[in-house]
Amino acid sequence: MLQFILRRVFYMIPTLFVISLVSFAIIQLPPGDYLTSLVASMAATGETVDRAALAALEQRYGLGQPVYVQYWKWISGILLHGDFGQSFEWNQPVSTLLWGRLALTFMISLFTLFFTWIVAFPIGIFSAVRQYSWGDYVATIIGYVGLAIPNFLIALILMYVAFKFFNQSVGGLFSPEYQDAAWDWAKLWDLFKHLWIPVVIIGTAGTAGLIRIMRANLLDELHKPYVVTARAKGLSEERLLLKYPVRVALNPFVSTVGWTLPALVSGEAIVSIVLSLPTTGPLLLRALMSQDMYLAGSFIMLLSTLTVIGTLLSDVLLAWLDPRIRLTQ
Amino acid sequence: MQNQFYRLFSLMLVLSMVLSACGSAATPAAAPEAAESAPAAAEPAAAAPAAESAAPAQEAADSHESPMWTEMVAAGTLPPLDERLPKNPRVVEPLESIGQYGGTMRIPYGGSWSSRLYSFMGNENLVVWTPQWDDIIPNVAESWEVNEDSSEFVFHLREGMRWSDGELFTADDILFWYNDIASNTDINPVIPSWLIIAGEPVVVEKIDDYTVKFSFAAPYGLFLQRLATPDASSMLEYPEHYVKQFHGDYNTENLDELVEAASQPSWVELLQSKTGSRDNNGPGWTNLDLPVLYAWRVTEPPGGNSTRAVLERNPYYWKVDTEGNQLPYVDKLVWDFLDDPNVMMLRTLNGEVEFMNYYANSLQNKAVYFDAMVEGDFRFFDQVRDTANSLMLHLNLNTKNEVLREAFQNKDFRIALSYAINRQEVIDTVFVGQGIPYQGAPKPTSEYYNETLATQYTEYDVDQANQILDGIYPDKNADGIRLLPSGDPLQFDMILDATRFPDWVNVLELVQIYWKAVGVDMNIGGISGDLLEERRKANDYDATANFSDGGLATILNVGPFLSPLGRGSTYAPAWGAWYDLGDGAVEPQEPPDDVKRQHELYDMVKATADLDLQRQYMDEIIDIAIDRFWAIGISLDMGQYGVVKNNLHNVPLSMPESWNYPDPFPTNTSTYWLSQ
Amino acid sequence: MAGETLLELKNLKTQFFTDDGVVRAVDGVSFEMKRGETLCVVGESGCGKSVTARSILQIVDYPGRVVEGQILFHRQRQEEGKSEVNEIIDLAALDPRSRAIRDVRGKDISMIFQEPMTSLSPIHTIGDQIIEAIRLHLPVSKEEAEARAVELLRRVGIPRPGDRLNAYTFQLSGGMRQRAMIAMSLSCNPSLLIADEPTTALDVTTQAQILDLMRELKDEFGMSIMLITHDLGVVAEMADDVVVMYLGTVAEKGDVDSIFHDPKHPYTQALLRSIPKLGLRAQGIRLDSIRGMVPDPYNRPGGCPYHTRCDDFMPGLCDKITPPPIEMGEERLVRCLLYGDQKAMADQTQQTVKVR
Amino acid sequence: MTTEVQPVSRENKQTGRPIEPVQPEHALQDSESRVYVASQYTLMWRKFRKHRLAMFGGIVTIAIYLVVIFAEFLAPFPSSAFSSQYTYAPPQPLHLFDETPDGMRFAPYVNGYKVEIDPVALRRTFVVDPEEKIPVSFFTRGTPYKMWWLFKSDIHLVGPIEYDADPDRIKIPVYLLGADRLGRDVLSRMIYGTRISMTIGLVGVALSFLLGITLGGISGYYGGGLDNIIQRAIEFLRSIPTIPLWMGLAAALPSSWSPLQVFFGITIILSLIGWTGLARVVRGRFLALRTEDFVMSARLDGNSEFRTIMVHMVPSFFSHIIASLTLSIPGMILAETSLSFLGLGLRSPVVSWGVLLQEAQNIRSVATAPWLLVPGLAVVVAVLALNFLGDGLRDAADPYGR
Repeated sequence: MLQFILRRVFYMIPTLFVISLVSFAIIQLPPGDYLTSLVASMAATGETVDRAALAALEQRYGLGQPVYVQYWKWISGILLHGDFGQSFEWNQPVSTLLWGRLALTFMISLFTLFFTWIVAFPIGIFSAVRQYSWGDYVATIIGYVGLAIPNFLIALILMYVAFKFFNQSVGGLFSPEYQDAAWDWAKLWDLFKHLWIPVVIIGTAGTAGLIRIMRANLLDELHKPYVVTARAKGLSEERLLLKYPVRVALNPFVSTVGWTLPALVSGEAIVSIVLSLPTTGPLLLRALMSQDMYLAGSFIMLLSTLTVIGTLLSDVLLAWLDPRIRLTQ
Repeated sequence: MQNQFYRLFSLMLVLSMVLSACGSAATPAAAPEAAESAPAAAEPAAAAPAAESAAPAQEAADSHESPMWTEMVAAGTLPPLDERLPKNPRVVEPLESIGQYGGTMRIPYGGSWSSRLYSFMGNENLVVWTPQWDDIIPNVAESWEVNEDSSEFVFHLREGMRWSDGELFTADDILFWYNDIASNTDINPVIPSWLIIAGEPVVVEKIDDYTVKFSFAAPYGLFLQRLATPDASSMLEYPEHYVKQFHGDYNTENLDELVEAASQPSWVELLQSKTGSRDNNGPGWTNLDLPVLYAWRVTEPPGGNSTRAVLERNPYYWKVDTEGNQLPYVDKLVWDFLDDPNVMMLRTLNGEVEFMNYYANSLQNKAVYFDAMVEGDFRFFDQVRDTANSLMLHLNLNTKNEVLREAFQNKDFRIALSYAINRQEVIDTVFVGQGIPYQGAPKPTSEYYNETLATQYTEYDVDQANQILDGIYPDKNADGIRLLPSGDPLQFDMILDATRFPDWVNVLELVQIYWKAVGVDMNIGGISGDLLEERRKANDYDATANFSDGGLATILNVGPFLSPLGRGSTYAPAWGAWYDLGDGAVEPQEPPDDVKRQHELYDMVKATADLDLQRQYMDEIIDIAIDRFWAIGISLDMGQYGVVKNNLHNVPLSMPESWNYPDPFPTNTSTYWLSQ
Repeated sequence: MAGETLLELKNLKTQFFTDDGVVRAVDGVSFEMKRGETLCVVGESGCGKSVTARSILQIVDYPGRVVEGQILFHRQRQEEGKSEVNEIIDLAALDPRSRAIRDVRGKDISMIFQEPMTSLSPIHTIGDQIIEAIRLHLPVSKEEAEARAVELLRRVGIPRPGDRLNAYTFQLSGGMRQRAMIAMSLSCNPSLLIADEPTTALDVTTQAQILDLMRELKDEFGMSIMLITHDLGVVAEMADDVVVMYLGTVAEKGDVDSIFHDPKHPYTQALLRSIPKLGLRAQGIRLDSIRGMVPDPYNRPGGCPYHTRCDDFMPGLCDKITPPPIEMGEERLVRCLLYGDQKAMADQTQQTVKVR
Repeated sequence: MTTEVQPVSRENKQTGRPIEPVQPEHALQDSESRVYVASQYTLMWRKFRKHRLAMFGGIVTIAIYLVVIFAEFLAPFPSSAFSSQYTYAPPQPLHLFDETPDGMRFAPYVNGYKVEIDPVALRRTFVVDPEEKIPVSFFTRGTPYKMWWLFKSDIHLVGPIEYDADPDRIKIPVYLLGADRLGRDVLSRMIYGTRISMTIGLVGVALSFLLGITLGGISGYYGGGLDNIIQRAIEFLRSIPTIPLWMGLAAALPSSWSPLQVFFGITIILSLIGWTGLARVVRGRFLALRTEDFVMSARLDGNSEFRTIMVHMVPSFFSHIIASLTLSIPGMILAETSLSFLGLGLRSPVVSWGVLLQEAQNIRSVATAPWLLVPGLAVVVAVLALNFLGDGLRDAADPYGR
């Protein structure tokens, strides 16, 4: 087991190296650099851009250097000092920005993950057990509708509904009156009132995939001889279902958790933009738009690394859950 | 306007001398009615409040400040009001009423944080615009003198005026900014161009603690105007006593430690991370320790991790209302960062926003606000934009494509394209019937309004367009597209920043139809702003749709429609670059003589302080522009709107909107107040 | 005790309701089992022998279900403080999900299956699964159950049973797995063990061991065994009585000797012909196989289901009349029109001669 | 996504049972084999038919692609035809019967509008004018078009009887689904948008298919080092967050490209990211098949590797691939709308669902012109239909399924 983990960690090193290269390459792909973007956005507000100011900015950001020098500066900073560089736009160390936003992103992602499971599990089990019944169809449609509606649209509509019919303050995570308040139940309730919209939106987009996996896995297991054995033992259907096929079907399911996280983060980005949530998504998008390269690059790097680690974790989890993998490795 | 300004200005000189003799505060207070009326009226209007404010300032100090401070003063943690105010505070006459202290203004922002905050409250320059944008009035400087040929400017600062940390603001702060920041090549490689005339940078001298002199190598007639624009704001953003500790020339004791502690590469970066705002995209706003001169100071900085910024009143703010009450009225500003205009809109509709003037105020949205006015308890105000047109179509006369260049440089070709546009239909379709057919020209309310320039070739006349084009490119291909002499169809891309201005695409989609009808094939190239900027710098485009600032402040912004100079003149970027390198990107080309003449004339406008001469030169520039017919306009821009809550007072019903007039600051945002 | 009736199947019909039609997998099967005997159910694939076995426990997979008939199970129950109580339960009448049938499953009647690999959960330990079976039906503590599981494993011949409790199926060999299966099935002293092709997936040596084990255990636990198989060799070795099934019906039944030595039904005869025997080749005799194929279950032939393949097919009769069960002496029964009258009897004798 | 990774289901496969119809008793039985007359595809069809949602999805999908093919005929107006008078006009209900002197007759019409401009609220107000009836007809003449860029025609499924030949303007208002902010017909634009959005899905999937099958095949067939490299590449590609990847690639498209080229560029981007899923499926199948006897015998027969793969291996899981492809089309459609939302995708004047949604993606539309969101409904229907179809195909294609 330990050897298995070590080997996987070893595999991560080249992957991460390539990821760092590609992260940096991606942010270099669009024409121009942060300065171009800054000038463009200044020009869009009618601002005159002085040559002096430009010269000062160019010197300040060191954008004139060749790409490989910039890359080296960045990657060596990360490796040697844990320094992800400075965000041009926010004038803050990238790491400050990253960690600050990650907490909330994780919170939303976790909630979403739970929500997805809560929805996808029963529907997946139900539609496998009652394959081709009307219940299966209804549950499947419900599970898939979330996937089918573009996230930004559903976010917008829900937001309008919250405003129009519930008179709820939209956007952000707190109503203005709770923004400054100390943590108490009312504030927590207020947070949940805001949180359910993104969680439901991002969550429903993911349920379809999980339902499909759960259903297919379970269908595979449901008619396996060991289920008949268990039934012949005298186990009740419910207990039997949960203890045997569902439990076995969970294993491939667990291996998808690692892949789910980046998908959540991506889905979260669009929804968070629409809902103005202080998560990583909008920050990343903004950094990409404004070509705030160290911020954007570090962000991509970090998210990719998390994905790689997530995959590793889910593999480890899978090994832990499934004796066949654990004991034959 | 210029005449008015000149007369008013001389009057102010006299006035300020009189008033400073009294030892009391007064400025020509800028009530909107007052400025509309004859200049003579300014004197009583200004004098009256000044006299009033002088008397109660001493005894009733308690009642003239926010209750927030009264307590602290009583507790001894804050000096009394008269010690905090300068001897001669700036007196601002509120638009409607004397306000009550207190309340929080919630203002949404999206995009660049500092730029919105800045235009709300940060433009505290030596001089400022009047609310109507028709004059320049004292601000940080209580008065000034200009020499005969407008090459020397002496500013008198307010004695006893303080930074927000209680330190005195003096001439040394300005000198520190000029000598140690603006002229320090480590920090700023080049001195800003608005400080350079005839190739020579300004010389700044300290006459005494409260007097500074700016001397130029040649006359600089537009200096005061420049001084009122955001360009000049950085001058007052470097409190010497605070910034010195980060400056290599001053701090020889513990600078290395500070640099080390902040893990910055050198003191330059350290200093830059603590100061600066718009001029160098600096983070001064986020530095809670940086003393400021603004009405509010940051107490909760914006940043990646916060979706809002909170500002609270500055105890040392140096302005009072006509009753001597220290401004601002509003305790707190809360700026919520809302990345999506829809959220901003919903919050506004819900009445959760006190003031909203951009980002979510498109014409299309107005109907929705209109329907929610009662429920949301808000009202509208008009924004009169500084634009000369709703959208300018710039055919690049300097394009690298030779065949197209020949076509575009042919004025008749441009005239034909202008005739081919059904402007009224565009107005009806895209602008809900608001506006009139218009070319790129000063607005009717501008003193430089010129009917010929504004309306020439605006008729919708397909026959005439075809007639002209038949004379130039008679042959057409099977699709009805005219053929160039090379045999290629007459085809070009019009690029624009489709991400920021999706509405422009609508106009172009119609124009595309009109032009196709006369055999000209225009493709719409909707690209990102960054790419547009890259291609603009490389002069790598055939045509573009662009802004046209200068419809009101024409004299500050002739590039977009009068003469190729500056970055707005994308119809002839290479000729523009010949005059002024701008950002130095586009390769300059020698322009024709009449363009050179325009450049010469504009230099003369800038140099002279003689308003009649300025007018005369400008008229000649306009005459050449009429003859040249640089670019094709669509319609007169009827402006935008803003939204304010009904309980927010002293917000004018109408205000200009421009980069040069950083709205709404000149309308005296410190006098806005909230009734409970 | 022996000789008493344990289980009676009366006209059992189990059908699968698919979209393509109804498959009559078990179509009127009747037979009975005695306490302590070993009954072998033989037949080709698809003849309904497995479904019959599963019908007894009501564990037929969806969309199949028992539609008709009775499964009378004579249960002896040792109730507390009282003497043995005999009761007769009609298993066919019980709801497949009911508590009542679940009490029978694994306790009174238990079952083992063909593939020991897949018939045990791959991700639960052997011990877990056996203990679960024990605790499901017996009021014992976890420790007691564990002790019993170890005892059972030892009894079925698994070395180091204590350790094996924590083993997973994939860590055991095929024979060991089947032993574990058997241990599990014995956990509650069932009166009937249904073994559905228990040795098919095993190699010959292991097969023999498992069969030996079953025989031993049968006597030791005093239970009956219903052995489902297509292997006539196994039948010969194990059976007391034999039921031959064809396409959901009982073609013939009788004690093992009479079936082997005096098969009546042409199908039984054909089956017996297809057994490879040592030395057959040397005698220049080719191994027979049954002509044709099992008909499409959706289109069962009318009349005698076997007539499409039968060498003794009587046109106009066999394809018209469904043969009734014909008593051929004590405990002996055949469903074939050949035995409806004298003529048929005569022909049958000829047939037998031909085989020999 | 990963249903193919089921180590447990291998036992079933190793029994090498032929495909059989539903007959559960076999699931546990013997290894004797029987041959059924029904071909694989007949069996698949039988199974597929049982999945009613999939049948429904299939029908809807076919209908959608018919719209793609006959867009010009189905759309009452050209997609770019605008009207200066009818901006944001609400939908006009189609009345099929009209009161005539002879009683109720089949005479379809829509009511006209009285239009006024509200200069303060900056909008037009539309009041239905019950007097004004605009006669509408089916299979009527309208704006001329060139079907499939080949045949000239001017017959439209539905449209006003009177029409104006000007292809750029809508003179007679028949807005069955309302008008957008330039007075363009939402119905027509949605129909033309179907063409672009659904084609993007197909083209993108075709590319993913090529990449996925080649790389997945190589990975699964050869295994070893190559497999390891490709698997690392897939893992790597999947670990890069989608949005930055989109943004970087979309921004890197040459600026001089025409909208059509951008369209293909974006499709390529989508498929560059989308192939990994398919590659994993293909690899899994190859791994499973590699050891099968029939592949071994094909190789022993002296078939070239290419032939072995193409003739013997690919057909055996072709239906499975079709199902996977069907399932990946909706992803492409959704990705296209997301790209448009981010301002990176197709742009007006190209008409796609994403472009239409982007234009409708504001409170203004939701509050006062909800009919602009109808293209969103089209996306939902298409995505659901394709998902169900794909699910059904996959259920049917799995020879070991029930």
